[in-house]
Formats: sequence, C-alpha cells, structure tokens
Amino acid sequence: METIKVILVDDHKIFRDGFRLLLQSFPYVDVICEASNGLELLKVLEVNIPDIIFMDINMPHIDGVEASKRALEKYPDLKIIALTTFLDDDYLEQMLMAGVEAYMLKNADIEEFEKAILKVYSGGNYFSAEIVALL
Amino acid sequence: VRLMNSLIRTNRVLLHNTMKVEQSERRRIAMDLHDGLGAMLSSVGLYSKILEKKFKDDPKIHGQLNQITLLSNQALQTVSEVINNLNPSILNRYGLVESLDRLCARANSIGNVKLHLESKKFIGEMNKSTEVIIYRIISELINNTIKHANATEAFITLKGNTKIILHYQDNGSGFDSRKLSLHEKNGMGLLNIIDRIESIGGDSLIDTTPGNGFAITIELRIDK
Amino acid sequence: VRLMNSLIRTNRVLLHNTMKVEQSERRRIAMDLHDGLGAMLSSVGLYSKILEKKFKDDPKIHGQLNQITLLSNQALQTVSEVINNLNPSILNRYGLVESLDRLCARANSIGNVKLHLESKKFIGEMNKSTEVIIYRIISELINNTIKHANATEAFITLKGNTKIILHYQDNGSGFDSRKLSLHEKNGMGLLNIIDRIESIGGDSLIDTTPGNGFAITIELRIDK
Ligand SMILES: Nc1ncnc2c1ncn2[C@@H]1O[C@H](COP(=O)(O)OP(=O)(O)OP(=O)(O)O)[C@@H](O)[C@H]1O
Ligand SMILES: Nc1ncnc2c1ncn2[C@@H]1O[C@H](COP(=O)(O)OP(=O)(O)OP(=O)(O)O)[C@@H](O)[C@H]1O
Ligand SMILES: [K+]
Ligand SMILES: [Mg+2]
Ligand SMILES: [Mg+2]
Ligand SMILES: [Mg+2]
Repeated sequence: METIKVILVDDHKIFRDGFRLLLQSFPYVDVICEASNGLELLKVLEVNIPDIIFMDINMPHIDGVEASKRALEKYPDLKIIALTTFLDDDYLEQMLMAGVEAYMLKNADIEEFEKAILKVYSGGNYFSAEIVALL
Repeated sequence: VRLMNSLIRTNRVLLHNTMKVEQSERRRIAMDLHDGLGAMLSSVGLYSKILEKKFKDDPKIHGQLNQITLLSNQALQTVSEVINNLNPSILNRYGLVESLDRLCARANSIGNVKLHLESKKFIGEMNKSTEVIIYRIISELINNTIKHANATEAFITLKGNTKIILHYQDNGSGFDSRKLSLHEKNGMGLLNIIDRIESIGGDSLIDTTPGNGFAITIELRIDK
Repeated sequence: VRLMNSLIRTNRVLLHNTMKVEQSERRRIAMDLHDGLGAMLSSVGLYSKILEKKFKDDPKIHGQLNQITLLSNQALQTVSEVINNLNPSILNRYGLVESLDRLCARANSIGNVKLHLESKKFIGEMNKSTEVIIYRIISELINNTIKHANATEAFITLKGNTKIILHYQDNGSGFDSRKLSLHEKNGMGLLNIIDRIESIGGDSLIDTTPGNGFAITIELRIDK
C-alpha cells in the first residue's frame, strides 16, 4: 500500500506529541510535518502538500475554521479531518461549511482514526458516532 | 421623584454590570478549562490507547490501561459539563429559544423522559446574562427530573414579553418540599435557582408533594 | 429622603444577594471539579505509576507511561488552580490578611519576585464575597507581575477601615496602558479587575508606562 502523507495541526504540543505517536502506529501513514496554528499551516503548505490534514479547531492567530477555508481555496484537492475536544454543534456547522471531509473527537478509538483515514483517503466522509447523533 | 428614578436606574445598571462581569469571569474560567485541561486529558487518552493496542494480548496490563482510557474519557465529560454550566456557548450562536429546543431534542434522543417545550408565546428579548440564567435553570430542572423524578414526561412553558413566565412540570415522584433546606449540603441546585431568581428581582413558586410530580413557576420582569 | 434611603438600602441588599448567589454557585462548581475531576485524575496517576514501575526496564513503554503520569499531574495542577480561583478555600480557613500573607510567602519561596505585603493599617471587616474579590484581584496582580513584568520586587499595601485602599506596585517593565483594551481577546485579567471593582461601587486607577513599572490603586467603600 502506498503511504498516506499527513500533516497535524494543533496548538497544544502535548496533544501533537501523543497524536503523532498514534498515527505512526499505522504503517501506511507518514506524518510529514506539524503546525501549531492555521497561520503556520498555510506557510507549511507552500512547501509540503499532504494527502490529509488533521485540523484542530480552537487555535490562536488563525483557527481551524478559517484555516480550512483558506487551505481548501488554494488547494482544493486537500482532505481535512477536523478534530475537536468537546462536542460543539456550533463549530460542527462551521467546519462542515468550510468543506472538511470528516469530523472526529480527539478521544476517538484508534480503530476510528484508522477507519477515518482510509475512508477520507479514498474520497469518502467520516463522522464519529457521537457527532452523527448531533447531525 | 426624578432622583428616585435615577436611583432605580443606577440600581439596574449596577446589577447589570455585576452580572456582566460575572459572565466574563465565567467565560474566562471556561476557556482555561477548555484549553488547558482538554488538551491534557485528550493526550492522556492517546497514550493509553496506543499502549492498549500494544498490550492487547496481556489482559492484566490491558485492563489497567483501559482504566486509564475510561477515566480520561470520564474526566473529559466532567470538564465539558462544567464548561457548559459556566458558559453555555450554545447561547452565543442561537438565541435562548433555539438553544432550549436543541437542549430538549438532545435529551429526548438519549433519555427516558419525554420533554415538551412550548415557547411560541414567548416574545421577550433579554440581555445575555439573563438568558444564561434562564438556560441554566431549565437545564438544572431537566437534570433533576432525569436524576430524581422517575418521570416519563416534563412540560416546559416559556411565555411573556416584558414579564417572563416560566412554568416547568414533570409527572414524576415529587418530594416533600419542606425538606428542601435540609438538602443544602448536597444538592444546591434547586435552592440556588430560587436564590438566583430572587437576586435578579424575580419570584419563584415550587409546587410538589410526594407522589404528585414536581412543578415550579418562575416570574421575572425584564428591562431590555 | 426616607424612601431614598430605603432605595439605597435595597440597592445594597440586592447587590449583596447577587454576590452571595454567585459565590455559592462558584463553590458548587469548585466542589464538582474537586470531587469529580480530582478523583479521576488521581486514579489515572496511580495506574500509570503502577505500570511505570512494572516497565522500568523498557525505556520506550516507560517513557509513554511517564507521559501519562506527567500529564495527569499537570491536569491536577490546572484543576486545583481553577478551583482556587473559583473558591479560594484558604479564605474559609484564615481571614483575608492571613490568606494574603500565605499567598505571598508561597510566591516568595518559589519565584524570582520578592513580594512585600503591608497590611497593618487595614482594620476593615468585609463580607465573604468582597474578601474573595480582593483576594482574587491581588492574586491576578501578582500573576501578572510574575508573568509579564520581569520585575524583582512588588509592594502591596492594604489599609483602611470602612473605606479600603489597596495599592499595588511592581518595579518591572510596565506597559502602555492605552493598549489595554486591545488585549480584550486574550487576557481579561486586568480589565476584569477594573470592571469588577466598578461593579461593586469602587474605583481603580492604573499607573504604568513602558519602563516604569506597573501600579494600581483601588478604593472601595465597605458596609459590613
Ligand atoms: N423533579 C424532581 N422530582 C423529584 N425529586 C426532586 C426533583 N427535583 C429535586 N428533587 C429532590 O430535591 C432534592 C434537591 O434537589 P437539588 O437540585 O437541589 O439537588 P440535587 O439534584 O440532589 O443535587 P445537584 O443539583 O447539586 O446535583 C433532590 O435531591 C431530590 O431529592
Ligand atoms: N505587572 C505588569 N507588568 C508588565 N506588563 C503587564 C503587567 N500586568 C499586565 N501587563 C500587560 O498587560 C496585558 C494584559 O494583562 P491581563 O492580566 O489583562 O492579561 P494576561 O495576563 O495577558 O492574560 P490572563 O490574565 O488572562 O492570563 C498583559 O498581557 C501584559 O502585556
Ligand atoms: K508510520
Ligand atoms: Mg486547540
Ligand atoms: Mg439538582
Ligand atoms: Mg493576567
């Protein structure tokens, strides 16, 4: 299987450290770089184009909603999986409007992350069960 | 008389300000919790899940790691409840009525109690901090019905314009309301509601006896 | 005039009640956090430490478990800070002055800033919620000095009887106080202090320019 290139965007290093480790446990995933907010991501995208971006929502400077909009405007083929700590229908709508392919809780199971990556990579959508209940 | 009016006005402004400050402090604490704790607890869960996967063939180790995963999820749940209590963010986006609609819809989709919300006759507009108070009160009443009443239904009516009337009624076990002050140590939900309403110049009346459900009527004049 | 006096009194009572309710809500949230989160996080820490010991010879696993231990400690620390902000429990135990003494002593023992507290001329007695406000304000001012000022010293003077005067001064970098409102989005500490003081009928005056330290004077009449 070809490798899936992933960028991880979150303003908390402690979360990025753990999440990188989790992604690295999937043999077909390559975390090519990280960004700590939307502004950083947009800079990173000028040199590195991934297959999938894992995008936090609450971030300083440029938040996940705005970053997703801008990134997709410039690179329409990007696929974004939104990550959220708490269920919040407010952000859910905004992120969907911005054009993300998936929306997950940060405390989802490993299997869920795996499913989401594969589905989104092959052109589908993915939503955590708790989020489907909200829709 | 003019002086008196101005005094009354100062009264309101002062009260309004106190509420506003409180509101912004709450938002701030909620933000602290959201950002800091949210990130820490999520990472704890990540590490425990990574390790769980590694030790899936060792039931004892796996079990202890799974405890960590469960606890971190539970902790996140608690944080999210506290945040929502401190700062019901839903009100920022939708108005009071739609937020209540969503609150009831969510409770109806998961719980055993059927909630009916009637708010067509409510045409009042209130300031943010009063909305927060009303929202929080209704959440607490619903929580109580779910937790204590063993009820199948609850009816929530919100009506009025400059004077708001909130009526809440469930068909559950009810209780001896004379015992309410005894509960002070444990639950403060209901007593707090009464105090809270009084503190913003409103009235409340509880009507409950064992076996006859629980009802409360709250009346509140609003200025804006 | 009699009517007016009674209006003013109602004023105070109402404000006092609002503050009391707020106080008891805060205490409640603090209790939720303490009992719920505190217990969960402590058990996470226990499990991870047990496992750490088991895997002390496997650096990779040990490292990941240690992350869990560190994060759960950090989370506990955050929870305890939020609790203390919601409900400075120290005030239940000691009075305002002794609580402040302890706060400063603790900060002096760990920090780079030397805090001097002068409270001999303070002989006022205030209600609990005002004490909480004053305590919280001084904590925030100290935090700011530690976080932003790069100062070596700060002087805190509390004096007065029915009218309290709090003076706070550090010898740090100071800042352009005209820029304060721009900060609204991030920090709300200082603006909140000003609003808070105003909302309980007091005054505050900030005196700071870049290079000349930071000072604030707060005056507040107390009734009881
Ligand atoms: N709808 C209800 N039906 C039956 N009993 C109720 C109802 N609401 C409250 N009670 C009783 O009144 C008591 C006090 O309620 P209150 O909301 O003050 O505290 P609590 O719900 O026990 O605790 P907390 O709200 O702090 O979680 C409850 O413990 C319960 O015995
Ligand atoms: N004692 C001080 N010395 C130097 N600069 C200060 C001092 N106090 C405040 N400031 C400046 O004023 C800004 C606003 O302070 P404020 O307390 O409102 O927010 P904050 O401390 O940045 O964030 P928060 O209090 O929410 O953690 C600070 O960011 C800092 O730039
Ligand atoms: K990998
Ligand atoms: Mg974030
Ligand atoms: Mg209750
Ligand atoms: Mg500050």
